[in-house]
Amino acid sequence: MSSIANVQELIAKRAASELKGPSVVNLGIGIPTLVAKYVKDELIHFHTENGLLGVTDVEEADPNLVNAGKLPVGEQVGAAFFSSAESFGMIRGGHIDVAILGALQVDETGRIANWAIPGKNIIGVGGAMDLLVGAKKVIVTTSHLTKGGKSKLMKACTFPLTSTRSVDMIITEMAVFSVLNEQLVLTELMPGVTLEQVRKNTEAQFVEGGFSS
Amino acid sequence: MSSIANVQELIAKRAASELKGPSVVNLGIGIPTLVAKYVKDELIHFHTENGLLGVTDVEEADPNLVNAGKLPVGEQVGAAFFSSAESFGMIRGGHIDVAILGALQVDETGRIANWAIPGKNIIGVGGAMDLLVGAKKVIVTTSHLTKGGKSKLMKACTFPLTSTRSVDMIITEMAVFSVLNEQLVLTELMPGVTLEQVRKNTEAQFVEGGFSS
Amino acid sequence: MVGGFGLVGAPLTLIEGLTRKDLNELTIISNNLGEAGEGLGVLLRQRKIRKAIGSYFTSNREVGEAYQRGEIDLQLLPQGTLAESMRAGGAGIGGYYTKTGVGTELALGKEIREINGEPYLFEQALRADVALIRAHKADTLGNLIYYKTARNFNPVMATAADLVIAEVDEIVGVGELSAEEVVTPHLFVDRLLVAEKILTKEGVVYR
Amino acid sequence: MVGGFGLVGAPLTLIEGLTRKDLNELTIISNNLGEAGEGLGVLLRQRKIRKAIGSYFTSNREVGEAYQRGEIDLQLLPQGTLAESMRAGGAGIGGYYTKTGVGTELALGKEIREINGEPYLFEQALRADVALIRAHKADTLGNLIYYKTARNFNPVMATAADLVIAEVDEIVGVGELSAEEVVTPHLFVDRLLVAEKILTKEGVVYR
Repeated sequence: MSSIANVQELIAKRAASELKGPSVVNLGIGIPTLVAKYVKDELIHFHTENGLLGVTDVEEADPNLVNAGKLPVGEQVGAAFFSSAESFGMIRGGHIDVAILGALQVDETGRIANWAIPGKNIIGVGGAMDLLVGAKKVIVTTSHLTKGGKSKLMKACTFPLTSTRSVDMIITEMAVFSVLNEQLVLTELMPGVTLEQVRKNTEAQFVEGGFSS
Repeated sequence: MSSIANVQELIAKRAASELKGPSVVNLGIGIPTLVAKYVKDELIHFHTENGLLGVTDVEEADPNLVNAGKLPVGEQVGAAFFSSAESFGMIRGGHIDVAILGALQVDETGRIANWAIPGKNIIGVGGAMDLLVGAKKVIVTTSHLTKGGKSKLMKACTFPLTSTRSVDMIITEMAVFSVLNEQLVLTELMPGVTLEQVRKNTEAQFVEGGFSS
Repeated sequence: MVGGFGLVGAPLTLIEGLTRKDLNELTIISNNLGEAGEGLGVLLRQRKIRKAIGSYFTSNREVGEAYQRGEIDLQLLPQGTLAESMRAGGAGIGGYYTKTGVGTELALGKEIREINGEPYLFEQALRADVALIRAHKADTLGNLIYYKTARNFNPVMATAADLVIAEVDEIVGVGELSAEEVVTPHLFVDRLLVAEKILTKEGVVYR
Repeated sequence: MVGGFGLVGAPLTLIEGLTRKDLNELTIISNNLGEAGEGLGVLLRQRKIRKAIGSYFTSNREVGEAYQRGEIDLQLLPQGTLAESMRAGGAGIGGYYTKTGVGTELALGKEIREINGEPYLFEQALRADVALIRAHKADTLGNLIYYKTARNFNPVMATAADLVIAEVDEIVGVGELSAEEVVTPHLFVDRLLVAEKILTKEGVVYR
């Protein structure tokens, strides 16, 4: 398999192909941030929870124009700025069509853990819990395995859950899963990956959908 | 006693003299609306709950620039417009220094009834309840007597209360009362009015403060 | 939901559209029901309104008359509670506690909770299937700005309905509204139309 | 309360003032505690902070270290809950119900209520004695407008403290800000000062 960067781009590109305008999309930190550059549809508008609808690629970095990962971004023609209170009103209130998030772990009902690692000094949750309860559709993008080679798609998460809500889709460098009735359904193998490889590298139970490799 | 219009102007003028800048003042419908023209202090800013801080006298009537009584008003230099949700956030949140309200009845603990008359088709409350719980200071301006000659300052209100909160001051064409520890305290006789007249025309029990006529 | 404070900031063209449609048993959430025979007052005369939720029906005396005749249900809320309940509905808040109304007739049947030693009333969020709102300018994406006190309930209603239709004075190109001054970002707005019926000094006219 | 999303939109001049003052045992409500040795991170190193309420302390690894050493109390809230609790505190709402966090570790000890068949968490309002905020321009009355994503928590904090001090790029004359574009009306603002320490592409500098 290719380098980490290549894997991330592969996943981001696949996630981008799920987006159809008109829609409002919130991108999380990490792989999700990479999704934007593969989106050409002008009817797709990116929302960032720190207060901007209409995020674009950065042209000239402005330290006061950043996304939720505090990276410099640009502003689309037709954009709007607003406060954090209004921004999370949009999120909780169901006004975001799609959230693309990263995950540390996914359980076999499609619930994710992406905000805390027991025993580590990571004391932050940010907007992850809000996006999970509020976005109409949630897509998770993540590498299939941890750095240590273990499956991130597990029977049960060992890290604290971000929400009781199951996500709608999981995209890794090996496969794409839909979550139907709190069950993972394999719907697609990524190029060059075999069903056997996915089985071997996935701890979570999953159903094989009618997919094409 | 003079005409109704004169009585109202007298009360409004007296109420105006209570205001000291810098402060933010909300004026109710009726007599309170008349208060503004007696205020010259530029540090007094008028708020109207339908969404404007910086109400002034109307210069040229604009049908889309009105106060809470739907009367045309003007906009001060340095004004700001906002939504009803934000406006009542200001009111409930304690950001209004003084509310001047009308009343149908006042009880002897200083609580008022000003939104409903049993048996009459008056089905409206507007912002009265919000102003009573939120404004730091509430001044009531009202004629001392009903059209039928009965005292509006009563032992107990027969109309439904607007709030359990006592107002801070009551100004009529006969006298000024402060409310201290839920008790009416007569602090001032209006010009030409005797203590005996106030006693005779006031059903509510009140304490005589150290006033000058 | 129908925006406006009386006729000020009310979507008069959209309301007229409603009067021409064969719709009945409507529940209307609006501060008032217009004036007698104007704005939502026309729908009232047509008996298309089953229930109204608002704060000040007094501005149209026909509302009280219809209520006495049993033709309409009314739910009266303090104006701040009306606005806040819509704000909650639009922002994913299920309900909230306010001091407004505690101890009054409008608190009857409502839960009271003490918070930091003071009594508060529980109020539920309000949402609607459709919000008809009035703004000043829209860009073609649906970003909105408002005009003076015609803003009132419109921005909050824009957040609290499944379908949001905005009637505006003018539709401008994308980029003509400053990103800093947009009041209602386009994600809240589903449809736009240009107002044909407007409020002027001479009353309601077709333009 | 201290505005900003990390250093973006943080009142850096006011924070520096705090570092020079003999204040201790502070409770800070802010999304983050700055970065290591920058912004509120300086106050942390000075051990002036007893407790912090925020959503993302991860951006300053020294927060976690201080927490492990028992030098600081932390209250972690989802970012939307942090913002909404301040909004409630500023708007006279005692508490509210949100779905965010239901069923997670952050819901431990919090009341759950079912509304329309779905579980919600009760969250209390947040208020502060003082809010230090950052805006772009103020007029001399105290009306404020903001700059791009430096807006973030600043407008909501402006509503939720007894004393609100705003640090701005520029103070302009009354009338220079349009009444339609003011984001924070002057009734929320008590004091103004012009920023001396600002965030640039090259980091935090004196201007």
